Amino acid sequence: MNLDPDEELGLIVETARRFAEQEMLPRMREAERNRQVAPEVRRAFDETGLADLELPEGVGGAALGSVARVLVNEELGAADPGAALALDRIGPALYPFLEMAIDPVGSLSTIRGNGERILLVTESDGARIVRNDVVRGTVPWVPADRADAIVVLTREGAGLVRQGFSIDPVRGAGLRAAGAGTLRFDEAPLLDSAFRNAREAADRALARARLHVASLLLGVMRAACDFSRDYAQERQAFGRPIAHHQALAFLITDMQMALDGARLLVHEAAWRLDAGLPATAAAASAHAECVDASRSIGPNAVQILGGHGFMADYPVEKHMREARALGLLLGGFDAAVEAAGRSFCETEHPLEIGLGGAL
Amino acid sequence: MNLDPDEELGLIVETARRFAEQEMLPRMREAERNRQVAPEVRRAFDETGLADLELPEGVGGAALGSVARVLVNEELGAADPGAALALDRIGPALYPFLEMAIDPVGSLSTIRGNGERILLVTESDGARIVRNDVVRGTVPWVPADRADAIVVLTREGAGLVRQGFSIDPVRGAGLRAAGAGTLRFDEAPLLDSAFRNAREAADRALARARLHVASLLLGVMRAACDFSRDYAQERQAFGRPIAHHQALAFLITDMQMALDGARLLVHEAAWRLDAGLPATAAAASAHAECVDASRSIGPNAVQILGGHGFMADYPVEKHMREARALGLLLGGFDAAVEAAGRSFCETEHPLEIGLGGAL
Amino acid sequence: MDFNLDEETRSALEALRKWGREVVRPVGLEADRLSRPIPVDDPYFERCLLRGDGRTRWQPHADARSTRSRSVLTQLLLAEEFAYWDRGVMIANPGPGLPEASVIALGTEEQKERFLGPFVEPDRPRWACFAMTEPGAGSDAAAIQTRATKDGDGWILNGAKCFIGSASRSDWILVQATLDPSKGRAAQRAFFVEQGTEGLGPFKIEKKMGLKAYESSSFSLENVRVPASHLLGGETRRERSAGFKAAMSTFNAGRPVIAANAVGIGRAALDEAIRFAREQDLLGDPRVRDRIEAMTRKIRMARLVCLRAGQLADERRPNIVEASMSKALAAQVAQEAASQALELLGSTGGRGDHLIEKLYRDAKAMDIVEGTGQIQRMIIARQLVSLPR
Amino acid sequence: MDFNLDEETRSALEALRKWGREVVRPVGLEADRLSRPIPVDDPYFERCLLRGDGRTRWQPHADARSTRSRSVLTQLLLAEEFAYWDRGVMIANPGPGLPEASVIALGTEEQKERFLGPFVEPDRPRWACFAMTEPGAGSDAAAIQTRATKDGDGWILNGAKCFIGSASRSDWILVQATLDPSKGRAAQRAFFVEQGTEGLGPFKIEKKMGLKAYESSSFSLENVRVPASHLLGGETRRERSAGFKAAMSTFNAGRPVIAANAVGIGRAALDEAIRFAREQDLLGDPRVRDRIEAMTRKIRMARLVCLRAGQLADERRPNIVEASMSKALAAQVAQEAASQALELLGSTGGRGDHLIEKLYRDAKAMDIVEGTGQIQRMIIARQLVSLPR
Repeated sequence: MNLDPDEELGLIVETARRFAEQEMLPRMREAERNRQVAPEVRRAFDETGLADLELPEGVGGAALGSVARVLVNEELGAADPGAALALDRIGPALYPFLEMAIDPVGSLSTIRGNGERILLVTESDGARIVRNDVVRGTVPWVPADRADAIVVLTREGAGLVRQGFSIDPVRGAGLRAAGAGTLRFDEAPLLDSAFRNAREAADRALARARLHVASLLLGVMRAACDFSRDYAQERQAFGRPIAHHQALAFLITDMQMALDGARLLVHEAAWRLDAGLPATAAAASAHAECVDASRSIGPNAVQILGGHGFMADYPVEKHMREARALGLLLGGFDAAVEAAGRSFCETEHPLEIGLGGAL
Repeated sequence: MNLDPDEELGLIVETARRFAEQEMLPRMREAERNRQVAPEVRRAFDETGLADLELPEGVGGAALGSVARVLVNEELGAADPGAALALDRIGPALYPFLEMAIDPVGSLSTIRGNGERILLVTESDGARIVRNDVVRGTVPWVPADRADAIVVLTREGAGLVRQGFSIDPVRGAGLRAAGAGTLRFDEAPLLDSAFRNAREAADRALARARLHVASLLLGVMRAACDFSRDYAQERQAFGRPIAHHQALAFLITDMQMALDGARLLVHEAAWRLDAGLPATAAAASAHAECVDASRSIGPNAVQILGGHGFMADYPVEKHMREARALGLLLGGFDAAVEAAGRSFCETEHPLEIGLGGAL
Repeated sequence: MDFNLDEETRSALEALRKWGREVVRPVGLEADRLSRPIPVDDPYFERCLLRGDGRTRWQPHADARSTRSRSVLTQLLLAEEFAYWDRGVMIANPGPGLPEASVIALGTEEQKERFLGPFVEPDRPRWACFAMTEPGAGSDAAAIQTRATKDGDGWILNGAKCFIGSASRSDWILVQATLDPSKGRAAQRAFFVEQGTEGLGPFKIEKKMGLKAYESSSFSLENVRVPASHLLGGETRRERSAGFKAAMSTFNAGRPVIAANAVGIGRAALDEAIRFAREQDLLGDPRVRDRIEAMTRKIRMARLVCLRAGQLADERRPNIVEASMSKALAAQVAQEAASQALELLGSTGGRGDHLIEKLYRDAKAMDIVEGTGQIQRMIIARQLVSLPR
Repeated sequence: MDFNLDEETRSALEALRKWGREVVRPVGLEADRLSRPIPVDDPYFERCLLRGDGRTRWQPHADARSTRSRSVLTQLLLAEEFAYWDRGVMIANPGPGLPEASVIALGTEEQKERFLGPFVEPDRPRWACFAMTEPGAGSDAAAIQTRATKDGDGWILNGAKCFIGSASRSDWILVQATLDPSKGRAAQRAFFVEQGTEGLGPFKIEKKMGLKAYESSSFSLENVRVPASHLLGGETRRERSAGFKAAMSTFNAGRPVIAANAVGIGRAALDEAIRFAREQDLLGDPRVRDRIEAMTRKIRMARLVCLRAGQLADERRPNIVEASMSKALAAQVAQEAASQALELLGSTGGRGDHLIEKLYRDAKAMDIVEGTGQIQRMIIARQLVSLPR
């Protein structure tokens, strides 16, 4: 047993961290204001190859798995989760291609070759598929101003939408670097659909999407924890660093504990996906935990900074907003809990050690 | 507006406090061990007249209302909630008599005259009324070893059961001074029933029963808060009273805050009942809050005492168990939340100030 | 016990509710959408004057103690109702604001006349503000560094202040400064600094996460010279000041007002959550009902704790514990209510144009202003377990 | 990354699971029902010996460092599984118990031979115990008052101990005492006191809320005389002791073991909750499913944090933060799981005969033993923010 990520991933994570710190972090307020990522940052990102992490080798990808993805996303999310969503043009929309019985290389080649921006939406977001080949409904918010195509994922399968939809820009509560819009389907025809007997694959695609979002949340939480902890060690009140007042020290401790625990859940679920083990409940539960933890870590980081935390001069108010916005994706906390709960309740001993050979 | 209890109740509360401190508190472990209250304590209680607080004047009662009840119960509960349940032979079973259109004086006179012990059970406890005049079902736990009669309260009304039931003693998780048993109905015939159009009265009876239990919980919580706070000011660690370590000081603060808040909810709901205002949601919500608060106050009081808290040499382990047991009565937290939630969701502005003239 | 409202309070609430629905809420949403404070010349402020707002409760030629004022309880209910419609707008309102109470209690007759006089029948919207907080001193008010040095008959002030409400639009700013930073609060004095005084400014309008309707500014004081008559209370004010401060802390009404604001914010989130749930037909889901029940219960509880602190203040009974509890509890409850309401909105909450999303950002400030939740707990713990300072 | 178990661990878990289901759980329930520790002469203990339990891992004539032992990770998984069936019984088990590690690391060869020797092939169930806690010194171990004074060639011990596991049935007790109470931990030494030594006792068996299967005792030491050879490590042990203690705190395995126990308790509550919910047909209620999901999620998280602390210990990497986090988190999670499971039982939980009700009482201790949740947070905060001692 080994709970640490494999060493060969260290280099990729290091690349992601360097890019995040050097390119994304210094421009996070600019990207938020402009509602988009600067072209030079986009170029630099493309050079890192991080967008191709999980793409099949056939389309020039590295064909790495979920563990690599969650490690990289934590780094990007720590700098700017909105920019991370914007930079990865395919993003979680990739997973239905990879997991479904639709021709991944053909479609993906086109999409990647054209540099298309595609989005993933699910039923819990408000998309509805009728008669198996037409999409209806409104998704009140997607973290994007525009898209070339939409992948619609349901419990039964998925398909691609190339026309019959529109995105009306809205202000956005957070993640504005990716843009924000309301997505409307108007009898949109579904392409490349795989809807029959694809339930298991759909589950796995959703699980991977959940971890994509959850790991960005890990990044935001880490940034909030780190920034507020550093601040608390600097800032003086009543004759000592505020971090040395026990109640605040304990708060910081509990924040770190929540983050470290959530991360292990994400890692384990990602490992399960990569190992081909049942992972949907683990991924949904890890997703729920990240949302839950971020709901307290975000506001607590602001609290530690006091009045300063409420101001845009410091990043924690952004962390709080971004975390809350990320937490609303893919149906948010409730959808994740519902999925995990149903699955856990189906077995008699959901945590028996050694069940299926693993923890 | 005045949030304080009226002064004329002060004397009654003082009587209850003196009785609780002098007669109940010193014998609480004895009563727990013996699974009953000592006869001399029972005699002393009867002399205080506290059992007759809410009885109509026609049967020799003081005809006081819910506010008086919750103030007295907090005092009794602070000493020994199990004994409080045992001493009051009629207890919450009184409320259906008072609120329903059944002859209260006739039945009550008999019951009180004979010194009968009667119990209240509800549908959420597991009692079922079929064909309007027969009771079936099993109540896994009632805080009593025996009873002369059972009042069955449903959403539609209530009735009295005098035969066709049995109580098998069980160990009891708490409140053992009142005994503990499993109550079984075997096609028990229902007397004095009032089942048609009695919904509002049934709601009010249940609300009063909820406050009866909630106010005992207030007492247990107060005892746990007071004892652990005193202990924390005495006990030294790392060169000062443990209460002077900020994290523990804040924990004590939060416990007190939870208690004081819960008490105000109980008081307001009791005032509503006495004022004839809509009170079922307020009472259910106050009940839920008391259960919720006690779920943390009980274990936290034990925590403050550390190893000592785990031992029967100190009262806090008993507080923790009694609170948990009290919290399971009347369907517990879930039933209270369900009732309050349904009601709150029926109005558009459940907390608008001045609605109906009151807060 | 009596939880009924008297007729006067009820009709004041009715009037405020109408004003809030028709005027305050839209003004607050607009400020949030545009991400800027309500402009000084916005017609809203003129309407405030017409409504009778923006005045001082000080009455010329009356004894300071006889100043008419509503009961604390009523003030709290109105503070809740105003914040229900928009807490940012409430703070933006014109008037002598925060320093008024200190000036009435401690000011010389000349100071009252000069600085509160214009607020008796204001000819235009006027503001005043109190400047305590500094970049390096928030919770720890004893640590302020703004220096007052005697200069002949007057004083020279040097320092920097931040998060000061309406500072750039104030006629005057009551500036807290220290004669000797090493001596803590005992060496602190307050000075009237009039707008336009040389060395005051520039004002930087802060970019806030929420409560955008009112202006929060930071500014510096560079060799700002004020006459001796601008020292609050004059040279002899010391004893009265100590008594005033003791009274302020023993019968505190400031913290319950923030608590009431927080209750109002929480209640707004609750009502919007119920409205959304009903429109989207979500009330059949027990999860949704449980959320609404928990929000209602906690907000109701916070309100009662807050009102109890107010009642004690009205009865001149010590309310230190209750005042701090109300503040700590209500701020927490409001945040949680807004967060749970946002959860209920789902993806709609991400759009950034829903009232609940705004409330989520607004609510956070309530646990920070007038002493963080941590500071409140320190105050409570001093009383409950004699926590040393 | 690899969350798979190796074959050896898996089969050890299998065997323990069978033993737990068939023997441990019934013995634990019986002790709880009768509210007394498992009697010394209970056949259960003989069965433990037959199973190979109750032995020392010390091997005569082997180098102390080569003592065979399972990886910490495997120990943690076994500790979780044992506690799943009954954590009280686990502590009641015979063997050299808590002091074993200290004796192996610090004892002289004569001490190992004399005190651990009988545990190599025990002829009957034997116990030993470590006595640190005192009525006035729990979390603050530097404050112990039991006094050791030199008396000729030997030592005289005076003091009182409490909450000592299996004390009255132990062959010997390793007693922590101080040469000078004003000098803190540096002046503390440990002494072997054999059962029956004059002045040792009487033993008072404590009445506990939970974990009743094992005996917790308080006792006093009144002029207890022990020879010089009973001082752990002899007069020269000081340096090794410091190194041992540093290692214990840098690569801590004790706190993760308690964490693993807590995980086991929480998991037992979870499984019983699911079983009850299925039997009563409650799984259609989203509230019930949400409870089960939250329990599962938090327990799984606590387990992973615990195992990570174990892995670091196995790799001889510092795990101070992780060890304390696992303990703080798992204890909390276990309590919450038991409480939520009890809620789910409803009135059945009041009967006092359901496993979940017992687990609710058992779980509480996990946040107290081996350092309360507060102590763990102090340890973590020292690392995270350099919280001063």
